[in-house]
Amino acid sequence: MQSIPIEHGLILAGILFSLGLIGVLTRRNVVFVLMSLEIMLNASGLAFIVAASRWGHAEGQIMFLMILTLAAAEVAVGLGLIIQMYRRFNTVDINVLSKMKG
Amino acid sequence: MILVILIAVLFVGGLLAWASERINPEYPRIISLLIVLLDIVLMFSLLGGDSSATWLVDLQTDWLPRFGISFHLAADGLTVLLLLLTGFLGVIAIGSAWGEITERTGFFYFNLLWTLAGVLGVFTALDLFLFFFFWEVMLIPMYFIIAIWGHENKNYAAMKFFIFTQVTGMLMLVSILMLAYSHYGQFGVFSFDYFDLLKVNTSGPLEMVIMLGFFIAFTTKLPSFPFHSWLPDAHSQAPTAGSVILAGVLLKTGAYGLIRFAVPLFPEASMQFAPIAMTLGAISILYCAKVAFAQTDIKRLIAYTSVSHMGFVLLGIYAWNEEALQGAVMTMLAHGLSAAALFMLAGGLQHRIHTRDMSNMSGFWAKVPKMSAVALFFSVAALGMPGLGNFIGEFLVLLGAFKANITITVISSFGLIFASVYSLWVIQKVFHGEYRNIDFDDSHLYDLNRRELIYFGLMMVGLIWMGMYPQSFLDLSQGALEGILASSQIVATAAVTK
Amino acid sequence: MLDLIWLLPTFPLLGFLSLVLTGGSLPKKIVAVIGAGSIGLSFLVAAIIAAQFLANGEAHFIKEVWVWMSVGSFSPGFTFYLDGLSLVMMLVITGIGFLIHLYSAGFMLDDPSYSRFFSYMNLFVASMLMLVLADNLVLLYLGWEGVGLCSYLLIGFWYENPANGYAARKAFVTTRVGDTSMAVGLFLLFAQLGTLNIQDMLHAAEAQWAIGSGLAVAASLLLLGGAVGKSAQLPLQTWLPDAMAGPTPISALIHAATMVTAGVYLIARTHVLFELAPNVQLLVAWIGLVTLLMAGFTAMTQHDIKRILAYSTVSQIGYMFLGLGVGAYSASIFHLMTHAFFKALLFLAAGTVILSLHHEHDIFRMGGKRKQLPVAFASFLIGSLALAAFPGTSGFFSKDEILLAALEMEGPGLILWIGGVIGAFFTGIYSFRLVFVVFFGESKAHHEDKEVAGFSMAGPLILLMILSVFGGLITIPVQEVFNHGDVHEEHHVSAFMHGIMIAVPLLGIGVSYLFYMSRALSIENLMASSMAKSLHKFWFSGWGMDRLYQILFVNPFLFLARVNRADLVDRFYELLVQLTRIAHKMVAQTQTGQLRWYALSIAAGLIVIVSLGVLL
Amino acid sequence: MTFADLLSLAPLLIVTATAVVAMLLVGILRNYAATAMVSIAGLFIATIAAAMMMEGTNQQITPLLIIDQYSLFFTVVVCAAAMFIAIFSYSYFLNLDDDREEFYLLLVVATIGAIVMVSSNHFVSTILGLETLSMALYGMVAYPLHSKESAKYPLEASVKYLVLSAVASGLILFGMALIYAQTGTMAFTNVTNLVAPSTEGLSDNYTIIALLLISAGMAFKLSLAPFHIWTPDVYEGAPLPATAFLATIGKTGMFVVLLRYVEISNALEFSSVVTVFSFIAILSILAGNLLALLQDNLKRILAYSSVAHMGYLLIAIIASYFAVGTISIEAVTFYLLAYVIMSLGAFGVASVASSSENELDSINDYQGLFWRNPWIAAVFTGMLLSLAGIPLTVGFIGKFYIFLAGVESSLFALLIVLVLGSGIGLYYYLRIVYRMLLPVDDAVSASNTSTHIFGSYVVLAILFLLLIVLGVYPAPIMAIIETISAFI
Repeated sequence: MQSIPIEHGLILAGILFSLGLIGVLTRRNVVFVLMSLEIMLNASGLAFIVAASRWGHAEGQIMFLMILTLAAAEVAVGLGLIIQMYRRFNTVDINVLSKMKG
Repeated sequence: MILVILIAVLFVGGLLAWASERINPEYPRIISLLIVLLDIVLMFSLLGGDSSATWLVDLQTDWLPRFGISFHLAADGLTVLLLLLTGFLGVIAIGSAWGEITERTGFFYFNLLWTLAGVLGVFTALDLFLFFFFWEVMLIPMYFIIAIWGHENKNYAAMKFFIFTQVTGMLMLVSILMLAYSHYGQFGVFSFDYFDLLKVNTSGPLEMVIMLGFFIAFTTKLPSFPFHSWLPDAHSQAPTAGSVILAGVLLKTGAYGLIRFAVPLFPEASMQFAPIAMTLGAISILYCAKVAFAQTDIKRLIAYTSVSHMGFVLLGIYAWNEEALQGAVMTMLAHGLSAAALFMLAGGLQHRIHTRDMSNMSGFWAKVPKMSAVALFFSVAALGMPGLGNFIGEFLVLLGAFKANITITVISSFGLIFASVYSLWVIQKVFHGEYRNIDFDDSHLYDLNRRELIYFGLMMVGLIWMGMYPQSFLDLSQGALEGILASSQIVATAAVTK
Repeated sequence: MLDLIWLLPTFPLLGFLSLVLTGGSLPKKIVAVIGAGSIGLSFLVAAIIAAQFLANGEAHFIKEVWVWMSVGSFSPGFTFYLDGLSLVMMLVITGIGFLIHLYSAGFMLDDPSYSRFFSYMNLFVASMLMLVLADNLVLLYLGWEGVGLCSYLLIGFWYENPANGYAARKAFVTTRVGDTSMAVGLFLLFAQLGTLNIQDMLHAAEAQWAIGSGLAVAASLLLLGGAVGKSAQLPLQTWLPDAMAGPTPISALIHAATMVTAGVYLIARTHVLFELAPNVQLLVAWIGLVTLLMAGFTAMTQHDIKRILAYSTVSQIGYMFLGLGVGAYSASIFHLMTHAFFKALLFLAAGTVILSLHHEHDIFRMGGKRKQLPVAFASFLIGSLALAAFPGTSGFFSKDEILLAALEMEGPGLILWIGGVIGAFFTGIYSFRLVFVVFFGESKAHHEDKEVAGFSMAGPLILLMILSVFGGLITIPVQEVFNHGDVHEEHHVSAFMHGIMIAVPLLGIGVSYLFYMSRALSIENLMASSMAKSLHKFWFSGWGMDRLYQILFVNPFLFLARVNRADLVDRFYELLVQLTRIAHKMVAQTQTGQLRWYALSIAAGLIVIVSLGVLL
Repeated sequence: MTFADLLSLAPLLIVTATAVVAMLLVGILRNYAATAMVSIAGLFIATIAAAMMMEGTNQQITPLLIIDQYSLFFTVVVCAAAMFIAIFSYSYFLNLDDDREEFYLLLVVATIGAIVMVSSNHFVSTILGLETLSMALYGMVAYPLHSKESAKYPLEASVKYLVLSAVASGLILFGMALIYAQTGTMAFTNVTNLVAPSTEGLSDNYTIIALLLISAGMAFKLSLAPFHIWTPDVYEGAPLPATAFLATIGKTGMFVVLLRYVEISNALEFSSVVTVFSFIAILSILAGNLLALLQDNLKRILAYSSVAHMGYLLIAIIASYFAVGTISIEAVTFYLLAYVIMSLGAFGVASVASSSENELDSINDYQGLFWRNPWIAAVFTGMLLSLAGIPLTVGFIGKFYIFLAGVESSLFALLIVLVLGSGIGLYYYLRIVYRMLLPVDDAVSASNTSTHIFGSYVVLAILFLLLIVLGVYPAPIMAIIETISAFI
């Protein structure tokens, strides 16, 4: 069987990453912003796996697992903050958080 | 060792003065006066050394071995002159602050003494890093003096003073490092020591660039056109003592730097640059004399005249022959006294009638004859009357500069005319004419008291001494200057032939 | 005894110091004693020294008191140089000076700041002596500036009136212009000849410079600049008439007898230089001629008694310059001395008149005063005769010599002579115009005046009268100073020429008689034509020189000063500050506080740096 | 993993143990003082331990951690700083109407992350450390969330920080992945000349992009322009101790990683990377100083100034490529140390003056401080002048180092910018100083209701002492830094 050229994998990861980034930029709902972050992190995880497959290592996949936990932690903290935010402002629109400027 | 003591005494004394305020707000001024007097006494011990040797004292110990930076203090005749001037004006400054500074005296005298300490450091440091160190150290207390005890617009003035000197100082730091690094390139070791760096032979555009770093820093402090614009504000806002130190001593550090470092370290570049430098000097002389004439704020006026006089110093230094250099040194000393005295008079007036605006003043001779006579004396000194110190300086400068560059010298000598114009204008405006006090309350317009008379008397004696028998000063600086000249012998000849 | 020459300036200096340090606390009597006494003492010393010097007949005598400064090859000293020339000068200064001090003791009696006056006077005499006794140009320059300062102080003596202050500043600054050119001359001489000791310098110049060489011309021109400044010659003469704002004794001492002749002294002292530059020397002559004529015209139109005398001074110094120009140095010095006599006399007399008439200056408001002011009248009569070079008076001899010398000079000599003679004619007119208008005719003055002339005032006047008459018989010992190119010995001039020279002044006197005494001719007719009016106006304003300088120099300077009061350079730095503030405002806009905007900025930044990285 | 390895891991282990103990303690009895004591003591012991180990410890423990003198030096710095911050925060949170103990937990955990970072030479450990640090910091930033008075900003700050730094972590991770794809190892290695014939395709541009992604992420954490925008808001919103932690320890850890990675990977071989770094440096210096110029909020001023300072540091990093000696690395090291000292001092003064209820973060609050409380004011002035790089202070020596590094590598364009930036910088530092010199304004001085704790003063004194001593006689520390810099 012929293997997929590494570029394709990386490019896919890149596209995913950009999608995530765009999501962060465009979404006003904090929950979606968090999800977009997830996508970005996983995209880089994917990139690790692709790279690992190139070298036939396990390290890349271990790294992916680590990224998963990491992302989970991020989201945990994030959600906690979102709850506080909802309590205070009764909305999850990110634009309410713009008191500090200048 | 004596040099370290000289500086340490002031640092410690400053702390003492500050601490003593808690006991009694009268103490700081007494303490600091004693401290400075003690310092002067110590200075005289320097004169004891054999004058044959160029360097009277020379002390060197490691400081930051990583970069070959050493704690290197030394003094030659030139240094001693400037040290004595500093000490003398220190006393004068304390005297002028005696009645004027009433609150936070402790901190004031602390700053005053630390400024003096920094200045002494600048005059004695022979390691460029150490020199730069002191160069900056003397600014901070000065900043405080202006910013705390200054007048209506002190924040602006203090800020301007600090930023000007600081930024140009950083340029100098870059130059110092470039020089040190080229020493590293040539000898394989770092050194910031004056004598080591003299050996470095940079040349070409690089040398010019490095030299400019020094030049800008020093001419900003001097100050010279076009870097002078911090001075009028600083002077007009500073308390009298501040102005005295500023005009009398701090400006001289710039000139000292040029004589000691800028030219000897970069002979060729300096010689290529000399015409421009002399032109700047000439411009300062004429331009600032003209601006001075236009001022109505008496302190601003005097400040601009200072710039004008410093122009002569710049001219003399870059003429770079013995007459001109001696003239520059004499001008430094004489201007130190005359400008300080004029600022004290202006400060005295402001203290008495709470205004510096000359358009309100007129005919004070009738009211305060002593003060007027003193003012007359010092403005006459400022316009270069023979028999007083300033004349010796300016005459020698022009005499030497004429050898170096005829055109510029002739143009500069018009400064003598302008000087007479503005000096006599002050006398006319403030002291002559009909006395009237429409715009101010003259209830406190009393004549000079005994203390003031003593200080002015001292300064008068100094100026007359310099004017009638300058030899006693010239002899001191001669050895040093000849040494410096010799160190750039090629250059000196080049200058003469130019 | 000669070694005591340093006492000469010392006495007045001590007088000055003692008066200043006591600060007007002394009673007037003592002040007068100190003030006049110090000068008297130095006159005594001067006389003794003079006698001894002439007795042991050396060419010159040098006394170094101390080395002033010594830098490299430049080492002027406080060194006094005595020879015939400085001898004459020092005697004139101390002698006349003493008389005038004496006079002032009475004249200033009711002035509040009596001691300030005398302190300045003493300082003046001290510096003047420095000037004439200096053996090097730097010391001379010290005296030179010193007298300038004193003249400033004394012109502005009554400081309450701003006009006086203005006149004083004008005098100082104008002369300072000349002084500066002189200073530059000093620099040039030192740079070229390596010394400023007058004698060495002159010898060096003779040795190194060819006649008419550029350097010689430059040097002598620069010195000439100093001379015209001090001696109020073209083009720097405008300050002297205004200088009359000072007390009258000042005008007598400084602005007639001594200081204003310093320029003559300087040129005579350095005449060798001028001989090395013949054109410059000729220029001196021409300056003298033009000045004396212009001043003569102006003097005829003035009606302030002191201004008339002032212009006549200018014109007389013009004669001296003429003499210097044609090489008659001793004649010029001779005229300098006689002029000192009679002009001091005239001024002091004028002082008496003014004082007696309660500070009345306008001669047309006086008249018929010969009864009331006999002493003044006598003085004026004699003084004017001498001034107009009436045969037999001192002025006659001196002026005669100058004119003869001019005549003998080949080339432009004749023209110079004619001009000088015309000048003499005017001299006759204006001097006697003054006498006739003030002392004859009916008294226009409002009050019956008593002449205030105590002994201290009358004494000097009488002495000066004698000197003015017989001063011509003195022979001054300046031969060996000017031993070359001097024309003191016998003149071979036709009696006809002599006749003219004698006749012309008398003619002038006659004319003024017809106009102002007998009224045979009347000014009114003369002034009828508008042409004459404008001409009169023009002359009256001193040929409009003041206006000219106002427009050429003063106004531009004031304008520049005014427009740039705020210092352009400072504005520039202000601009920088403003730019920084604007930049801050702009950058601060980026801090919107919007999270999504922040994220966007990150993305943008990322794109920027990645493209930077990849494309480069 | 031998016992020796464990021994050389001692500081890390001690801090971890501290965290555990503190956690248990909170579980057993809620006592603010006790928790504080425990964590401070733990951090203190860790500091001592690390300091004592510095002699001759140098070993790679697992592929992840390198414990050499360099990392130990910064372990000391980090632990000490953490300890000082802990002391400051005691008085700061004293009156917080909420559970106060957990803050120390977070603080200690964050410190663990920082220690891992300074001693990591492997992607995994870098990420581990970084995320540990960040996670804890989210909490610290948001800590006074429930307290009524100052409840608005912490939340906003925390959310902003979380979202944006997650993006940055994503960038770093993606970059690392690309590097991994190139090199086949996750340890820091040389990334130049990797275009082997066997691996078709992946050109240098991949590497460059990868490096730039990593740099961008790190630049964000270091708040270098143009990734600095979050900084002022987070600084302002967070409680002062958290801000101090973020500004000092957070930055230090990240910068050490950056230094190590740049040095090991020779990233600067790529001229384009040098260009980008120079671009970032210039932008940071100018933007930071300009933004701070007319700012009235103390925390924001410090935030912007930190942007500028990171720019200065970056100059030294760039220089390290051109220089022959280790001077540029020493410059980075010394400047980091100096920066920690002076910002700790500045924030310390602020937090001593403030409390969780009312933070004195407008410079107007400091009017007349010089006459109200001269000692604090003197310390503050010292810190500010040091930040401005005036002699007699450690900040000047730091600047000196940077200048020297720059001159050595003749990066004159950057130096000119540095001079300009410092010139602008003087203005806002002096503005604060001038405020303190003004006569006392009673209305302001009344509002200062903070509870002063002796400990805080001691810390301030220590910091001030360090500031002066290292500024006047830095020779010993210079020697140490010279030796440890050889390990990079």
